Amino acid sequence: METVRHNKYRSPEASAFYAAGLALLGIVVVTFIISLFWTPYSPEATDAASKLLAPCLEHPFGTDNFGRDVLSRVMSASKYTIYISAAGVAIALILGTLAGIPAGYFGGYTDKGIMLLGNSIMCFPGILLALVAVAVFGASVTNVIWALGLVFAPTFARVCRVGTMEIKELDYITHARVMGVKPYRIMAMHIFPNLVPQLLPATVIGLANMTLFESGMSYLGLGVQPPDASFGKMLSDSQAYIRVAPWLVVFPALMLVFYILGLYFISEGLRVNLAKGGKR
Amino acid sequence: MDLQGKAGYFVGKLIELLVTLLLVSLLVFAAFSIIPGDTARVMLGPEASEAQVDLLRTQLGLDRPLAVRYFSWLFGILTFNPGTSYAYNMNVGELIAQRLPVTVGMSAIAMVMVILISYPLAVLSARKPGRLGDQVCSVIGHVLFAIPPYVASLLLILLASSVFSLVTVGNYVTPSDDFIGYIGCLLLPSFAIALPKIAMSFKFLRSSIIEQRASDYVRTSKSHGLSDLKILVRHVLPNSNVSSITIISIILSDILGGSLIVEQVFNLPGLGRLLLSAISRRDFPLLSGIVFYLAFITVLLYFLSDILAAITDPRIRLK
Amino acid sequence: MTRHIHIVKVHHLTLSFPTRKNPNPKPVLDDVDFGIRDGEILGLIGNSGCGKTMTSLAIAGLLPENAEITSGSIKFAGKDLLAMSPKERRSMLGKDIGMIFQEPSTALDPLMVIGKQLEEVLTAHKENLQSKEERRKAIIDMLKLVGFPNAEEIMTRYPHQLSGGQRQRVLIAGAALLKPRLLICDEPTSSLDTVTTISILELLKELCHKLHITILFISHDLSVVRGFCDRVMVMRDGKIVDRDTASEILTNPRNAFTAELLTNARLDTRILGLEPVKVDYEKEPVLTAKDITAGYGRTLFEGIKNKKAKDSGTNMVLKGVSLDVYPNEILGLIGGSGSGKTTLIRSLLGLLPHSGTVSIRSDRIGVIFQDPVSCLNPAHTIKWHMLEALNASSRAKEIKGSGTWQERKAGVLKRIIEVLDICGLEEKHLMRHPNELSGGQRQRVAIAMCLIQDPSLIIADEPFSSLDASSSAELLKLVTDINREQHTAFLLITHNIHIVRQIAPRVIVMSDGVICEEGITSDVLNDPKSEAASALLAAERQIHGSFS
Amino acid sequence: MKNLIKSIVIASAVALTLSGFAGCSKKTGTANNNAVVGITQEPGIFDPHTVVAAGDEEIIFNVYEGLYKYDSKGDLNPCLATDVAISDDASVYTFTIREGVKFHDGSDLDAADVVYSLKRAAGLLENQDGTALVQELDPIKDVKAVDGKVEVTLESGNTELLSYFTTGIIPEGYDNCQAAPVGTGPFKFESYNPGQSVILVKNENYWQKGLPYLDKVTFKVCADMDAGLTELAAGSIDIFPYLTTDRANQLDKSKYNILSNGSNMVQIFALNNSVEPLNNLKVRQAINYAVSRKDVISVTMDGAGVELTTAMSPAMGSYYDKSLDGTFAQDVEKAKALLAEAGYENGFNITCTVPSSYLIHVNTAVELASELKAVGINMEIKQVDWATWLDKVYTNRQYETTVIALTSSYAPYDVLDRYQSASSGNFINYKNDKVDELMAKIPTIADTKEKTELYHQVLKLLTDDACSVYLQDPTTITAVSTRLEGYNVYPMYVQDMSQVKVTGN
Repeated sequence: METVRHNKYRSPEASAFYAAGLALLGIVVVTFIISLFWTPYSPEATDAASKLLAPCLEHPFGTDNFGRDVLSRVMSASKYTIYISAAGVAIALILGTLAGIPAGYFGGYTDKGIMLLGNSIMCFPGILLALVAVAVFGASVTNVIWALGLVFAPTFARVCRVGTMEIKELDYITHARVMGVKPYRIMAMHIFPNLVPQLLPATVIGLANMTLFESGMSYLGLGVQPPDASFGKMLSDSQAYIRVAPWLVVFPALMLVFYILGLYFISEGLRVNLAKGGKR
Repeated sequence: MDLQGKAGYFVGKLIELLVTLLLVSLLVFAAFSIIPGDTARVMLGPEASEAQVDLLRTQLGLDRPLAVRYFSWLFGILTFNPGTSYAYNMNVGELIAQRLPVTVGMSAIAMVMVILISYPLAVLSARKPGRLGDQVCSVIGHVLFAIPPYVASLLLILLASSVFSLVTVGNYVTPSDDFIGYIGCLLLPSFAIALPKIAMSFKFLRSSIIEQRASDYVRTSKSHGLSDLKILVRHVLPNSNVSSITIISIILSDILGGSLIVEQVFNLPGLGRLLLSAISRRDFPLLSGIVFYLAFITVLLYFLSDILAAITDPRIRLK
Repeated sequence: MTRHIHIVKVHHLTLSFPTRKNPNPKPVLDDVDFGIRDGEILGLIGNSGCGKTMTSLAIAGLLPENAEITSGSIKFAGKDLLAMSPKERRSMLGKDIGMIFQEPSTALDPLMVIGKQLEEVLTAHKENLQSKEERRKAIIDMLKLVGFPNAEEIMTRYPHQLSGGQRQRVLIAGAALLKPRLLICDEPTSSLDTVTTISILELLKELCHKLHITILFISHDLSVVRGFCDRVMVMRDGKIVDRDTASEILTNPRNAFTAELLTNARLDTRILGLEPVKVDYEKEPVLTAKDITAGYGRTLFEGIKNKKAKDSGTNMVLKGVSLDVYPNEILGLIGGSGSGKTTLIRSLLGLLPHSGTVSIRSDRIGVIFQDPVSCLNPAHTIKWHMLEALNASSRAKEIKGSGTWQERKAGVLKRIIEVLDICGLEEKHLMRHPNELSGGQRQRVAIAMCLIQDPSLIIADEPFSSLDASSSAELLKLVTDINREQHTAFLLITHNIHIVRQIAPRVIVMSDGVICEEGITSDVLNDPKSEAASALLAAERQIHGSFS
Repeated sequence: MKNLIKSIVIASAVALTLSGFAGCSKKTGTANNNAVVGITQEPGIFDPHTVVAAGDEEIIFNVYEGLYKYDSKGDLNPCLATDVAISDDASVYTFTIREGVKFHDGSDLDAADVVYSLKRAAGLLENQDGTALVQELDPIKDVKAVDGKVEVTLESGNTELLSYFTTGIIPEGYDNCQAAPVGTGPFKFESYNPGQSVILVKNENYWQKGLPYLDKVTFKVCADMDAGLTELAAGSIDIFPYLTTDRANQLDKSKYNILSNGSNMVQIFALNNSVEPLNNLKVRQAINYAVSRKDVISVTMDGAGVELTTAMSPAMGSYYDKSLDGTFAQDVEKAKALLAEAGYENGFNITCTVPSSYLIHVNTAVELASELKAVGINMEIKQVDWATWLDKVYTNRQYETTVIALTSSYAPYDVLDRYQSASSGNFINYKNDKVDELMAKIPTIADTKEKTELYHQVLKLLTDDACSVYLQDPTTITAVSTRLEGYNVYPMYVQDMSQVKVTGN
């Protein structure tokens, strides 16, 4: 008698989340991909003669106070948003995994030490730490990525640590230890693959949160630097024109919210599946 | 309550708190010791002579070894006397104390809003999960979650000023002058910070209540003939509160961070603006003071939430 | 009130879970029709998902909101329950109908002391016991009745401060507090060990007689109804397939499905024709453990505390345990829950800091665990598992041999398939993931992983307890086969005394962290010297009595 | 029940929010004899002799007065002195001190106070090390009181020094100006709340009878121009200087008068003359031709600025050389040709380090980058904070290009001083022996006409060398509430509140 169990459980609720999330995210990602090859105008090209034009045929999203095409800038801003969040999450993920799994696996002083460091980092309100880091090392895309990566690493470390502590109690890990598999191999080959289902929603939500932070920093002028476009900077620049040129606020804000919301929906879908699949 | 049995737990947490604070102080100090730029030169401006700059450097103690500076800084900051701001030429503690009402007030009001709004909504939503009202709440929650607080602030300002023609920005009144006015001018910015957190807290509370309602002891209580309301008030809510304590402390810390940005939009004289000006002026004592005390508040919040959780949950003991 | 012969009469009850997509699904309860006689203990037996819990919930009025009763009626003492308002039905709960559930560990609010939770039963039904003193007295009386001599103290305890059996008693006290006419017990003993199970069953029987409470007893295990239930009903797929007196059902099942359930309830090893091998006790033991003392550290100052505890001999789960395992033998290890079996194994495997010495003749010992779900890594294929086991062993090089990469690979694969074959698995299983295998197959993979390392000893920790009867019987055969053909010694931890009796020539009985009895199996089991061994045997006999 | 709870929740939320608006709509500063001025720079130094930042000067202009004082037309008038006599070789200045002036602490002004103040500014007090606090007063050798007059002796003749006697006079022996400023100005210092406001109150004993009109002036710190603008729109600020036109245009014209005036500042696209390839004259000329000053002004100031081609603002009157106007009109082809001549036909990469706190400079850099791209120069913008900018760019000169505004001064010598090769202010590393020679000669000349001629020569040399790109003299646009009148815009970084009075509501 052979029973076949499917661990790839899909609930209809999750599917709805996926659909909504992918649609929203798709808008931003497609914009990003197109921007790699083509933008209607150069996003940095100023044109004093056509300042603050309302949306029209030549400029579907209007122009800003430099006469730059907002559509082109929104397209190019999506590039930084995606690039920074992806690179930052990658750093956070690597650091978090490298710290969290050993902490959870070895426990004791290793755990205490690593978690103490992680907790100390988490004791700073996130944006504060990122701001200070950028203030110390200077505002640039690279520094923003590293700062955000550092700020978010403890979150991933926690996920890994808790997951590892659960998994290491399972029989197959004990079995591997009894068989004499080396600890690093247990962590890398036995534990890590089983953390993926938990890391996946954390990663997606990390992308969204990191985008929130990045846009906040850019809004304060400590993120992406002009003339490069980023949603946060575009929004802070357009604040002064919110009454006379609302399109300067609307389009970047919409794209930003689409991206974050899309990611939230996807992570929600993953989470629902994980919860329902876990119950089996 | 068996608090004596938890004495060990409390002591353990206290030690953890102290060690964390020490590490936090080291991080803060280390960060600011590597800031590029010569503080003395910045303070005196470009026209000052090299001799003047040297003199000031000595006066500020910037020529002492790093370890000496760390310990004297640590001592000062722990005795709430973190030194004199380079830029403002005032006691840092005093400067921070002046700004604290804005940041703390805003965070407190935002927190009250989060609880007042998310709690009843979560309870109502969780009564009939999956119904229209619940789904509408959840979708709105997700959207609110995705709007950065400063964007929400912009929209709120626009809404308040153009639709309701109400003055919303920059009329900060100190609490000692006019307490009602003080609360009043912080309401809108607090609301902007609170919005995503309301969504977060709603989502968490809702799922926690749903989870608790499905638990075995609720079934037991039902079999004992208790009414739904009684089960909710006496069993479901206390249990979901225990699991919410940690989330609430995380939300509080997020709110504290969020207020730093939102006060820029509303032009409020809070810690965020002090922080940014300290950053641009290389004001080391001020910067480190702000960062340390903000972290200090957060550490304390986490500590208190641990203690609170330990008091409300009889299961927690020293592991 | 008039007395009815049937206190509950369930009349052609049909129940289903309609959804928007599927408005007419297969009913969960299909035309269920039975009565519960006043004062009897009625057993309702069936596999999980057969509808026995839904039946009980329907009587209690606690059905999930999406459940729909399409036809039928339920009468309680002559009153139609389904015609009542929700409020009326609720007022009956606790007062007329009491209920207890399977998981005593989660069935009590962790934040509330026992006294308060019990008091809620009284305050929920306002007509009873107005004053605080009256209520307190009623609770103390009931707690004493369910076997708490220290009732006052228990009232101030939190659930987590009680053991599983104690919690189940508290729940019974809560359900019986208002002396309901009917007590529904939904698998109340499934998560308890045998000794505790017996005591709970005795308590329920006592309540039935003393307070004249009718009991509907739900279980998946046919064995517990022996000597407890008056009548038994067997359910399958939402239908009642068999009903009879308890003794009739146990001795003379008329229905094929009942008979199958009965087989599952016992594991008759005699039918397998197992024959233990001869063991030479003069040989050097494969494993010698001397004076093992171990416990679980609790603080940052783990080391210091451990040392102190060792000196005083308290706080330790294991207190000076010594044992030898001889080559080619199957050594049985039995003991109640909390006797220190698992801690002993972990110490022997070197997974737990302990004092005393463990010497193993070969370099590796294999291990098989109880849970077939977590014994394999869900992320990897069976082939990966086997390779991992092979690479970890000192024999990896030897098996791989020399030669080209392909040759070595082929050699390894050949060896893996060989071992799998021994364990009753086939080549097609190689690329499967654990979730594509049944529980028995997974345990086989776990054994194969041990075997490929060629160990002289395999420690098996209750490897059969989570499997159905046929799977465990086959597995048992596999273990004896390996023991005979590969000359591997086994240290077999189990609570099933029959198995020990059948295949283990020597047995160790543990209790409270010490070995309380040790010797040739037949001697120990026929004439137990220690109190612990006697208690274990007595409880086992009460449940499985007729088979031994 | 459910609906009841819901409506209560909503009602209480609405009530909370509304009460908040009610609290917010209470306006401060109206219906009284006070005024609120918005400032964007945090004030920090209130000592008239150590003050460096323009933002500080802005406030204490109302608290301290010097022997001479500028008016809103840029003319230098006697203030605490009634008269000055300058010796022929311009090495001795003798001031007659005004009678009947009282300090804020109630004491009378006399020659001893002036001597103390000037000595302190020039670093000549006994407890000082000789370094002048006011660097421009360093040439002073001695100050003494003679017959109630004050005689100032210089190390050598200097005809350019009178404009520096605007430095504040404080009571004799007083050394607590930072914490408690005491001067003779129309307003007394009341309090300073860092990051929030500086409050000044009326000086009842001001020597100019009838002035000032206001009882209280609050200088309120706004995070930036946009924050100030929102406050202005909200009515919590009466006066807000340094707006851009497009922002000013958003204001309600019935509530605010928009005043504009040249700021006498020189916004410069500074090129570091000592780094490759900017050490090449042709490259610098090419950059000058590549830039459209009109577009820069259009983008950054919405047209409110005066195009500059040389190191001085036209506001300097006759010292400004009109003949240089239009030297570098935008000519992309010529720029390309010049680059090709210099060997950079394919352009090159440079960075522009700008202080992030100044939106106008950042915006200028953005516009410049776009324009330079048209001639093949890729300019990367690197924003740094003010401190780093001072350190890296200004002091250590480790940069390629930057955008900054050189602050206003009425003294032409002061404006051109930084182009001497040895000057500490020569952050563009400009070096021309002829300029050095001319600049050394000017202080010794008494004749205005001759002096003017020499200044013109310097300006010509600077333009010929294309030492940097001079962009604009940005117009100061100030919004003043219609309830106030008498506010004069200065072509300097000061706010004169003495003439302001409340007329309406």
